[in-house]
Amino acid sequence: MRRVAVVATGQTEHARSRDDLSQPELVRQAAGRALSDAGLEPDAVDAVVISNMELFEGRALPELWVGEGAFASGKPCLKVATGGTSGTSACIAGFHQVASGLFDVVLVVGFEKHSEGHTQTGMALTDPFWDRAVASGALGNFALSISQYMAERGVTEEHAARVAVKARRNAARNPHAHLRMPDITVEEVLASRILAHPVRMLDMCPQSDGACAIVVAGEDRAAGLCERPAWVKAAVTRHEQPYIGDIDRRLASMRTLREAARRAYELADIREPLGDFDVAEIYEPVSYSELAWYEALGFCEDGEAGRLIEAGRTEMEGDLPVNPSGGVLSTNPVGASGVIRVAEAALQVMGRGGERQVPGVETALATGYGVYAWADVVVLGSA
Amino acid sequence: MSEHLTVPIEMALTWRYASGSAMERFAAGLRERRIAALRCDGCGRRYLPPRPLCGNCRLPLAEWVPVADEGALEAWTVMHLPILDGRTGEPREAPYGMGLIRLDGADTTVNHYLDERDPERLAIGMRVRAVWRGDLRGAMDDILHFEVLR
Amino acid sequence: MRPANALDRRPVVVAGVGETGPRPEDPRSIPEMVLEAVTEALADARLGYGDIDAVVTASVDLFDGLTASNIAVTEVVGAVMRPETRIAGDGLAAALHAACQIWAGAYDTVLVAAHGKASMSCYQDLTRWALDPILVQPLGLDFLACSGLQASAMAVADPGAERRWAETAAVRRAACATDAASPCTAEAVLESAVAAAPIREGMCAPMADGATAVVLRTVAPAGKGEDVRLAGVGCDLDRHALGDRDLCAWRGLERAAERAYAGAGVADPEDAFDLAEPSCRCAHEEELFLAATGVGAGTLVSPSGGLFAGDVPVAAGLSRLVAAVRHMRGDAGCRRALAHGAWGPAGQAHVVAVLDRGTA
Amino acid sequence: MIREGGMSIPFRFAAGEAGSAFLAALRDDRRILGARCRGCGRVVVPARAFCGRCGGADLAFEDVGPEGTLIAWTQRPGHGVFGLIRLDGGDGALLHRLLSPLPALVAGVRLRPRFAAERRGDIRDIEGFEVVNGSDA
Repeated sequence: MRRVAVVATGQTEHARSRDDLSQPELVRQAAGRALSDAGLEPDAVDAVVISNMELFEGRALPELWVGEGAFASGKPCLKVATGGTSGTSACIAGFHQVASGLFDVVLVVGFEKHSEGHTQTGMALTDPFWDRAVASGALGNFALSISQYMAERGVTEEHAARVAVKARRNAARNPHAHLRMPDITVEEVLASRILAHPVRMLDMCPQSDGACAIVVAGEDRAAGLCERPAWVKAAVTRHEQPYIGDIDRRLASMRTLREAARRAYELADIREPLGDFDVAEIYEPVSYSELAWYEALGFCEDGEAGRLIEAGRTEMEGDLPVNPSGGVLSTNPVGASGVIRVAEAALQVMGRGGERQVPGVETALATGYGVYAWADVVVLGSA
Repeated sequence: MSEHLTVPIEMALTWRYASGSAMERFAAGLRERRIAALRCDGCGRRYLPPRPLCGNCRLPLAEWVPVADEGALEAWTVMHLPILDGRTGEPREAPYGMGLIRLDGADTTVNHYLDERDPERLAIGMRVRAVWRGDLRGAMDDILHFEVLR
Repeated sequence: MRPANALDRRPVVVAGVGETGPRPEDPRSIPEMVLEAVTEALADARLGYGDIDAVVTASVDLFDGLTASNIAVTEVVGAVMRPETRIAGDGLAAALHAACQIWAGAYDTVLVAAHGKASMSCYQDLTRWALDPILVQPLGLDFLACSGLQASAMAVADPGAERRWAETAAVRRAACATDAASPCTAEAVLESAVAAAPIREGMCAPMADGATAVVLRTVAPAGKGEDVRLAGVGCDLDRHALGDRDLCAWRGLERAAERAYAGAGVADPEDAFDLAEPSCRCAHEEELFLAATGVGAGTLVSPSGGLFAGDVPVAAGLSRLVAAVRHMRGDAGCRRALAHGAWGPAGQAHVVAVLDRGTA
Repeated sequence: MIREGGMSIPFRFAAGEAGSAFLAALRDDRRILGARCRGCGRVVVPARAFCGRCGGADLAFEDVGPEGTLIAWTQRPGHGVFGLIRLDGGDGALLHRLLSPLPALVAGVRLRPRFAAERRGDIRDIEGFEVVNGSDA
């Protein structure tokens, strides 16, 4: 397989509402910043991959309208949409397209403008003969799985609150992040409004408007476009059965993420994840999920996630800083969120993370999470 | 540009969904307060909702097995943020209890409403039973909610 | 530097094809339809689910009325605990991506599946939500109105155009063997109701339900006999606004075809193809297709009626690939074919696949 | 078994930098804004923030039309009559409704916009285009 690398990134300032920009203009801002970052003219892009969950904007085939914003006119352009994993899966599609030799430079752009529609309704078109009869939403489904996870693994509300605090404090150092709360405390999270027992307002991700782009290049181009490219060491996807009730103890088991990680670690020669990774950007729509992912990703043994966060080992100064960007808990334009994970992991490898840079990153992890338990795992490295 | 204009457009779309033959048979059972699952020949897993294929074994499903209208609570929550009902578009009045219920005779769980909404009175492993509506229509909301058996 | 679209890539063989066949209204659920197509494609390839390394599906949420509508097919395409990439666009574009995965060396065997159910809703009403919501959607246009504008631009200073299109439609309708299409003379086409002037209803392919599946596979070293290979692929997205395009040509298809030809080593398209299977939804589009691809008079075009046998949203392009493969298998003289998919208003997006007969 | 289900959502689409300027000019001054791309020299109509042709983002708004020439039209029963109009001073064409009776609609005919009396910053602030009296294709 031809080696491929992420050579540039660009993103918008994410916010509750970006009424100042139309969808194509929002996409253009992220795409334009990524091209400037690589010093590329639009003509140098061979193909474009777009990620977006179109029902949130009431669209069909959104690439038709926003494609021009992604410099896709007159170029091959495909759209990927797999719920929360849309962005990471679009990046993986870009990796494969470059690795194939068909294209040398591919631009991947993810975007969402939740403010233009109604996110709950956009997610409500579930199986009309089954789960459409119950109003649980992503929030309710998480809360259900969390009750099982807490009972089985001894995780507490305070453990989750620590994750929420870490995310928003980290986000304060990220100029693109939506929720930036440098002074947030565990007490504040635990006192925030209850949404679905035990999940509180500050445990949940926001709904954001935003876009994020990466430039993917083949081995013969990467070095010329970036001083320190973020090489793709592994990119693995695993999908799961369709109904929440199909998945046994979802957060606790998370067999898709476990299997995707196992395969990715094999490809990238990761033996001791907590030590081998220098940074991780993982897709955590709710504070509790980050704890579950620690276990599924092998950062700790099952049942040890609470102690991992308690000991501060995933804080910026810890052994493995998780989500220096602030993560999905601080910024969630769904179609962009997976691209943001890969872009942020790439920035860390490039050493261009600004105030949120972790020193000396050689190997970085990015994950995507979507629908009930779909998983993407991407490993990036400096060599 | 100081002024940011927005263009309002109302979406009102409908679709005609086909249930598939397994779901059709399942729905006919609901009209008689009967619940049935499809059992996989390969792994023995008894599936709700019924479907054409076991995704794990990738084998067609054909063997129907009876399922009780009561079972064990495997997971629960109390919703405080009202979620829109996908059928009516209206928010359901909060707070309300929800659970994942493993019905006796099935291996997958059903997500549904609970009559209990006090977190202090809910626990994994509790026994629950379906409360059916009077006028059965052959849909999952023929079950109004599950009552906690104490 | 490695040339893009190099000829030295490992082969991608179309190992199996399956299709429900377009129907005006398929009473089955989406997973049931897709299961039939996938089962047929796997049997055709003499493979089982266990032989599949990855899946690429094609579906569009708004067309299916489902959030992340590939959830409905995850199990029947065998994607549980497997890599699935979901392309929200034409199924032939999904096949293009699957070929990329194989050329990349990521997987050896990839299943591609696409589905659409036009009977679920008023398809043209759904297409309004694909048009610019600031400048176009509020005016009340749909894809068919956009096609009408394209046909109108072509008919300027071409008084014979409408009759020619009616004759094309009559020929395609006569060739169909499905129950979605109805035969009709050119005169009857010209007298049929206005769909989007100057397009008459008789000039439009009927919308239909269906599912299509294809197994792509790199050649096994010990393989024997002749097979059909994906020799070159290309796609393109044109400008969105009709006013920004030259409506009298499918420039996007020209570029998509050029890319596919470069991959397949097609020097002169006029003599290169024994068969072309275009995705033409209206009769006038055949003229745009022929001009853009450069396919010559010696090429057999849509021998089974093309999309006039039933235009299945999303699956249409992949169904053209299946039609081409089946024809090549049944006609030893057919050495090279072109399959085409198109989506968006007035052919905004195109995908082309060049199929060659190969020997392992 | 077939069951009906639907979705009703009010969407509100941001017109963005260029779209807001374009719609505000329709509403406030009955002007039609194009944008001249300093990269390729074309005047895109309606105004946009970036040039879809050359990719450039250096565009300057300028007035086009309001009159123009019909280049294509269609009648879509149940939906209306639509045309592509090349506005004077602009490249490309504007898509809009046509108000004149069908026999008058031939390529090349001159058209002018009819503005709505009440305008709210919407493409429908132009009710449509009508044939300029005495115009002949």
